[in-house]
Amino acid sequence: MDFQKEAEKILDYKGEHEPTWCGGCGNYGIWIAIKRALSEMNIPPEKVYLCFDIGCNGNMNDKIDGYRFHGLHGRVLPAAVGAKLANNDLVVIATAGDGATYSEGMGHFIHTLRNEYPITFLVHDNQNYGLTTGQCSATTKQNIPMNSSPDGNSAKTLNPLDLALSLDPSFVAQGFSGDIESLKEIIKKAIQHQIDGKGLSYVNILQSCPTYNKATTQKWYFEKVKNMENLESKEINNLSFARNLVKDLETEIPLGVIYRSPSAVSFIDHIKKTDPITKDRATITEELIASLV
Amino acid sequence: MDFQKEAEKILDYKGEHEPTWCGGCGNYGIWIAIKRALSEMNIPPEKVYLCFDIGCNGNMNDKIDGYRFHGLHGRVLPAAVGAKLANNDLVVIATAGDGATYSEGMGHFIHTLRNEYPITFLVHDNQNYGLTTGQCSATTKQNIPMNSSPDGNSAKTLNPLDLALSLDPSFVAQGFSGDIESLKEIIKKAIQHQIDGKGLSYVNILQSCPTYNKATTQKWYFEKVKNMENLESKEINNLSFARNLVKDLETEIPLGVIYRSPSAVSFIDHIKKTDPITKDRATITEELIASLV
Amino acid sequence: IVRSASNKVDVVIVLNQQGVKWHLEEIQEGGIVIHDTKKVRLTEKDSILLKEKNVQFIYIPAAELVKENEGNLQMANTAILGYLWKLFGLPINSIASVILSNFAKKPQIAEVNVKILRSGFAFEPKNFSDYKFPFHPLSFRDVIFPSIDQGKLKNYFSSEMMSKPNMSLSSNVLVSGNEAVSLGAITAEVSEFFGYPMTPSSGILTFLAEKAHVSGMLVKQVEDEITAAGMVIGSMSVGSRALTATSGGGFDLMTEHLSLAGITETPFVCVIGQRPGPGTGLPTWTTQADLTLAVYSGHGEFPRIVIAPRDTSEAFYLIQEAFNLTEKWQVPVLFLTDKFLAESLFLSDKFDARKVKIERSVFDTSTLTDEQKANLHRYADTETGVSPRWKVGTISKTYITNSDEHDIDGNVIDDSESAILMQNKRQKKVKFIEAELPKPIVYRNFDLTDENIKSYGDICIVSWGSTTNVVLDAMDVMKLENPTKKISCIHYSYLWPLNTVLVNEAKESGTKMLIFEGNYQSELNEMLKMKTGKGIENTLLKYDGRPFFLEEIVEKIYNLFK
Amino acid sequence: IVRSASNKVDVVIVLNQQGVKWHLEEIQEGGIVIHDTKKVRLTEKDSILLKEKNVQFIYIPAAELVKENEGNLQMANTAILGYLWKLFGLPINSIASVILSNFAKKPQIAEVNVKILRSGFAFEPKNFSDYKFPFHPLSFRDVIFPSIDQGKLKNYFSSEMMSKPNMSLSSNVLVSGNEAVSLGAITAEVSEFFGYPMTPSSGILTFLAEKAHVSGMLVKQVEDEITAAGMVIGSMSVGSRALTATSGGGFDLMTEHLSLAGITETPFVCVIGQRPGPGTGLPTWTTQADLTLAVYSGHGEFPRIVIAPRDTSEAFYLIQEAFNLTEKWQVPVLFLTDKFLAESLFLSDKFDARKVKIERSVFDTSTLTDEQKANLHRYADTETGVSPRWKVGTISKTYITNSDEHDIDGNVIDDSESAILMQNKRQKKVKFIEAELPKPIVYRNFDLTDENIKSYGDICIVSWGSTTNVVLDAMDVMKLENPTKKISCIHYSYLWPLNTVLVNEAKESGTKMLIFEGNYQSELNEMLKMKTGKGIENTLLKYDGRPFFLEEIVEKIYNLFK
Ligand SMILES: Cc1ncc(C[n+]2csc(CCOP(=O)(O)OP(=O)(O)O)c2C)c(N)n1
Ligand SMILES: Cc1ncc(C[n+]2csc(CCOP(=O)(O)OP(=O)(O)O)c2C)c(N)n1
Ligand code: SF4
Ligand code: SF4
Ligand SMILES: [Mg+2]
Ligand SMILES: [Mg+2]
Repeated sequence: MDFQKEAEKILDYKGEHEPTWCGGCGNYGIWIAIKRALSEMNIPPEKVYLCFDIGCNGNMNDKIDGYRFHGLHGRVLPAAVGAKLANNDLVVIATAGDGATYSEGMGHFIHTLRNEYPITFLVHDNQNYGLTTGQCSATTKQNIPMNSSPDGNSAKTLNPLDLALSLDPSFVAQGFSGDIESLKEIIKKAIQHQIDGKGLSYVNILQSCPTYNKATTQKWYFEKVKNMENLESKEINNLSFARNLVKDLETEIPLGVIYRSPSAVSFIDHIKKTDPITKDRATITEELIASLV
Repeated sequence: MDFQKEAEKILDYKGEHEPTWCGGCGNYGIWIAIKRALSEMNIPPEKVYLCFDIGCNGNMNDKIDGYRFHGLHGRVLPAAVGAKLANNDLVVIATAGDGATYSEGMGHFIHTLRNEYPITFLVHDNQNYGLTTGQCSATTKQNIPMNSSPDGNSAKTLNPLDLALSLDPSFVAQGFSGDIESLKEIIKKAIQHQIDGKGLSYVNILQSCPTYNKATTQKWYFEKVKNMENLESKEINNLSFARNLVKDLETEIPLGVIYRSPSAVSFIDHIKKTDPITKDRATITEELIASLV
Repeated sequence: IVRSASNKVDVVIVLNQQGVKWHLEEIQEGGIVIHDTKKVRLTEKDSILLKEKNVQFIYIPAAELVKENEGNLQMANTAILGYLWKLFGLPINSIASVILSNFAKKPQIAEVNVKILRSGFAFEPKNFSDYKFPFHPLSFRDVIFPSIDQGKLKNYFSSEMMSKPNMSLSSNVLVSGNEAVSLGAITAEVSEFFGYPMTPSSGILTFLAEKAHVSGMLVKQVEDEITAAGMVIGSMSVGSRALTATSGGGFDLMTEHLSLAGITETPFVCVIGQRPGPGTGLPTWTTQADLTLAVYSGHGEFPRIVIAPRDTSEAFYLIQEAFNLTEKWQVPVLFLTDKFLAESLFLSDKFDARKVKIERSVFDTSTLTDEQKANLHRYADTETGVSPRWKVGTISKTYITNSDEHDIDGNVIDDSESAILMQNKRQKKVKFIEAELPKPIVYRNFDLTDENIKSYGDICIVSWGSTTNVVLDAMDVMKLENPTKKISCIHYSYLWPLNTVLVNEAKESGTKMLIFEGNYQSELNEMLKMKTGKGIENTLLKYDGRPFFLEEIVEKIYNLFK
Repeated sequence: IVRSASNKVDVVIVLNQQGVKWHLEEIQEGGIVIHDTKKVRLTEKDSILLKEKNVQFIYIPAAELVKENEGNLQMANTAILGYLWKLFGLPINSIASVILSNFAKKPQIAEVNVKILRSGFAFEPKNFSDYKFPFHPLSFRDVIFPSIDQGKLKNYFSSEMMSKPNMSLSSNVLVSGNEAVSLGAITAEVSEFFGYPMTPSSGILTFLAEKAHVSGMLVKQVEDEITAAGMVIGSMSVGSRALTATSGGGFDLMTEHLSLAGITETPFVCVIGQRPGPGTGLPTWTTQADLTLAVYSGHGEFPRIVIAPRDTSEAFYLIQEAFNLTEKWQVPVLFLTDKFLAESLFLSDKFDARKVKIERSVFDTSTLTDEQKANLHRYADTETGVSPRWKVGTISKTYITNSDEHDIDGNVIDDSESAILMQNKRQKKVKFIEAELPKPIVYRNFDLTDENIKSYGDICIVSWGSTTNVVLDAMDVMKLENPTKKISCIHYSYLWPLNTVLVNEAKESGTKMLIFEGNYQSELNEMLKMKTGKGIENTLLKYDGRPFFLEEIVEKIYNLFK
């Protein structure tokens, strides 16, 4: 690798501001991995649409280059999908926190998966609401005391990958903020899936939050994660295999591309009209009016 | 069975109005099954809180007795849960359409399952938006043309039971509007689960809609459904078994109680305080103020 | 052109026994009951009532007429329709063409139906004393007329049957408000429509979806209203034209996104089809009770434009203007229809698809030097507050569409100076928009003399949205009945920012003023009070879900002349 | 009591190098810079500036003082704090008790800290010309004083150190607005709190959750704001008292439920902590820009009450009134705080937890006969529009809480007559609520002579919410500086329905009127225009996210006297 060249490339993605995350925050790793992935794939900043949610994760919005969108808490998916459907040439990457994705925005998450909108979705899963000072999220371990649930989070811990796999998705992966290199590779594959027009690529990124998440720390993850980079394609294409793989949230947590549907069709291909429309709209309206009762 | 007595009991649940559903609508069957279940369980109308969503299903609201709530499209679960948490003595039954549950209200569905709020939830799954004249819902079969998707619904068909099972739920069942007797039994078990304080009981009810749903008709269901009434408890308690069972949406569609968690704890038990509070609130406030900096 | 609904019934058709019961009181003196069962059962009290009203009963053996033509029983209605048409004194070709075009894909069914229609038209009932249909002065000035080859009709009908006063409607269009909005959206080159079904706006989603093959528009029913709003903003944020439509309850859910459009200055258009709330309310009825909602919803403060078309014609043209305005000023535009306008068919002058010029107002960067490009700022402060908005993905100078308060490139800020600058920049658009928006339209049922060019007559009515249709009909009626009484109407289709010039002018002219609104809280009048210091003294409010009826409006005006 | 923020800085403590840079311009003439590094590096320009302002530098060897007492370096702040306290001329026991109660569970750390505090208090800096701390006339009238056994303090401090003017605060309470609302909610016997974190209201959720064991309240963080609102309505619909809290963006999402509460006449209370929008805006700053949102949000038309507390005391009492009102009138109550009030600590007279009587207004069915029960109707029309609301599950006569328009038992209707009846029934409550709600409060910085009992002085200020605090401070300042100028303030905490009697009275009295609002669109003033025909001529609006500063208000008043 030509490091000099790589460094320059990443510089392309330099934002106007320096990050403000806490020391040791996993967002740094994700930030670097995204920049590297885009650079290595030679996608220039002006061809990418980076869509951010609200949260510590979304604070990346002005620390990276590219056309960017920074919208409402829990709502990054509709905006990103709307953008992609309006301009299929853009590489659209939506990022959001676990709070945004699995609570406020749960409906969007499920229906974006079902519809195979061809964007890339990266979830910064730090298992809490970082920005609002450490409340539990759906992925917070059950019974862990958090801000606003001092007796321990009472709801069952969500397994987001298992949930996603119940929807027959086209691309499911898991990364870890502590392993930037492998995360970068996963992100590249996810973006490639989009570029290939194959549907939604979803990556859950396990992210440390040293300030509020004392349950699943960087160290905790390092002991548990297991890289699955070397899955065979017949395994990656096997839904049951994948569902089995992701069950474990405690001892051997899989990292890598976990499932790729062999048959997925992107939304855009699904609705593609046979004949491109050549008439101008005024003419179309005139003809429509003429044909109406 | 003393039919005379039973008829009188169902009469208890007679509403002020006659139903207005289309001829042959599956809502009639569900309506009868609910009334019978409540009667047979000797639950008087004043002890039940029937919470309705908006839709053809929700039009039941003034065709049955009981204290009732008829709120907003997709939002029946929060209201029903709020009611139950305020008064645990009520038997709270929430009903909603597939449109309400699996689209507008998807977030509530998932989080109500995760939290094991101890209510009973019956979904009238007629695989379309009946009230708004036949648009596709999440459970509409893919590629079927519907109002507003004349080229065929482009999204993948949702398998709601599979989705629910990915959340480690406490009670999952499936009924069919065409088999009132078995549906009634399922509803009774679901209500019993609530009364026993075991958490959420969720029943997906396959419902015919002769007016708009031409894909999965009453007849179609009769050919495919398979009664699973006789599952052994070790099967009912087995999550993998259940997940396997519900996979099939086309040939052998299971009816009955499909999964019961052996270990579920209801939200109310989970948060129960050890000591009941005996002081009056003004005193508590005074003490709190005294203890504050 | 008939624009209003009336609460008097001339003809009742009884297809089941209850029909007569339901409408007993509304049947006009001298009205008609048509029935297809041999005998109509009536209570004694009811028979007396009907006799007193001189109501006639006409029995049409619809089942027989159907049989004659080898149709099936569902076609009985067609026979009755045929007879009705004769009763109305209308030419049979108009209604026949409707049938032909409805069954265009099933020519055999079409033929049977047309034959049955003819039998009905030809039918002569017994015991029927001659009946002069009590034409309302405005009724049936124009009639439905689809573009079916008239030659074809000659196969079925005598020239006599077709020889009624000239009804050529080739210069007219009969569509619902929803269809008019949809046609306007197609014309405006909207490229994405994201919707979620909700009465009374679902028709837009249905119509656009059905025409997607022809228009090329991407039409998608999404999982909820929040998604629809978010997707519209996403599409608009990269430089596209997107639309959504809902009703008040669904719009509530969109208001957080409305506010997002406000701070990011992203164009946004949403159709709000009004139906009576609160809550689910009367979901299949009409209202004008979401005006203040449109004006004040969404947290925080930001400029917006609110438009409410009066009829299908305004719906068609103004939705196009809405897109020009939202892109020019980079403020959200809310487009208020109502159930009455949205779902009823109205006849209107044919729409001109080339009348409203498309003005994208997307900043053209193609002629800029690299340096000029680098100096572009998406949120640069300008005289009008409008900054350059160029399409995402086009040049290497990027920006952030940022929900956080931001600097000229969209980077997050929170210092006092920048915050003030940005709020001022956004808000200063208001006075320019105010100056640019078309004034309310003044209608008069009298000629303006040169000397008195601003005269508002004896009475000046203020109204908005589809209520104005009924007002205009009432003004026509008054003119026929009382040609010396002069009435004007100030019609608002552009409601916000609120133009008060004409209302003030009218007030100063000394005319008696009167406002009609389909709501309880007198929403427009309250806003007029806020902006002019004084409301309009005479008010008629209606909030039972029904549109205004012609008779109510006429009566109210009469009372004011007393 | 100090209620306002100021933009002038008297003392700057430098713990890092940048401190001085950031506040250079704000340091007062004759101010002080305290530093714990031996030398402060300054640019030449800066040193000149500071010299011109006669700013003194004090070096405190905090690290040494810590070492002396065997503390660790993080405790350096405590040493500085101790010195500061002496500088302010305050008794050491007040601050010491704060430390003791903060570290109540760690007595050893507490002891070390108190010792360090003492060293700081005792420290005498070199080269320090005597300094008279420029007390603002209103500063430190009262001071923090937790309930620590004062005897304990004698172990550490000389009686001299503790012998300053009487500062007994046992009759005071120092809490944030959020804590005050929470304490009020506990007192009001709220039994469920459903929340979702959002600045600046998250503190309510946190506080109530932490105290749940003590209060017995069920406190649950749910999946989103829509859920929170829905659960509150569900709880309230069976006869409970439930609460939620959010900010403008989250409230947007609740507005469909607000409308549901409107049509079903279900009690509903939501705290809206205002922060500057639109969109995410300035999420950690303050504003008063969600008043019209509170008044007009939610589709359709229905009565509601809007309350905005001025300070922690009003927050505590008025949230209790909010619950009495929502249950009495069966209309939603929106409770507007703002970031400044919600998250800052204010000192206030001790709250009286028994002052506001709980009025449940739940209909008591226990004494009814069976026949009377059968004749109960949940939505019966009454003189005031308020119908009996009895708890779900209590008697065999049932009802439907129905979002569809309904009859007196809640069954769906859609005929005109019933629709009008129900809307009238709901809306007629407004005039009764108007009559019952407390009037705005009038504050005067002058004595009322008997003859002139309604006098509003030379200037009458209108303000609402936490802005009034600064106005009151300004009035005190003016009184000291200009005792002949009379100023009054009409403070609105009950904002809707809008009471206009006092404002009209003030206008008629001929006083000069002035309004302060923390927003751009002058929201209260616009509503006053709407309801009184005329707004208030002099306005100061602030919309940079900062609360009003005392100096700004004083200056604006001075200018008006010119
Ligand atoms: C509608 C709305 N509700 C609540 C908030 C407050 N809020 C901001 S970020 C956030 C959640 C943060 O959690 P997550 O999405 O996991 O992001 P993280 O900070 O952990 O990266 C919340 C609740 C908001 N901005 N908007
Ligand atoms: C916020 C909102 N959006 C949309 C609607 C319109 N609407 C009423 S019922 C319904 C869906 C009906 O489908 P489903 O829930 O499956 O019930 P069904 O009629 O099939 O029983 C919709 C979209 C509404 N009432 N409120
Ligand atoms: S709070 Fe957690 S997620 Fe947020 S910046 Fe700090 S460490 Fe990172
Ligand atoms: S539309 Fe379908 S669900 Fe609705 S009443 Fe008719 S048959 Fe039943
Ligand atoms: Mg998070
Ligand atoms: Mg359905």
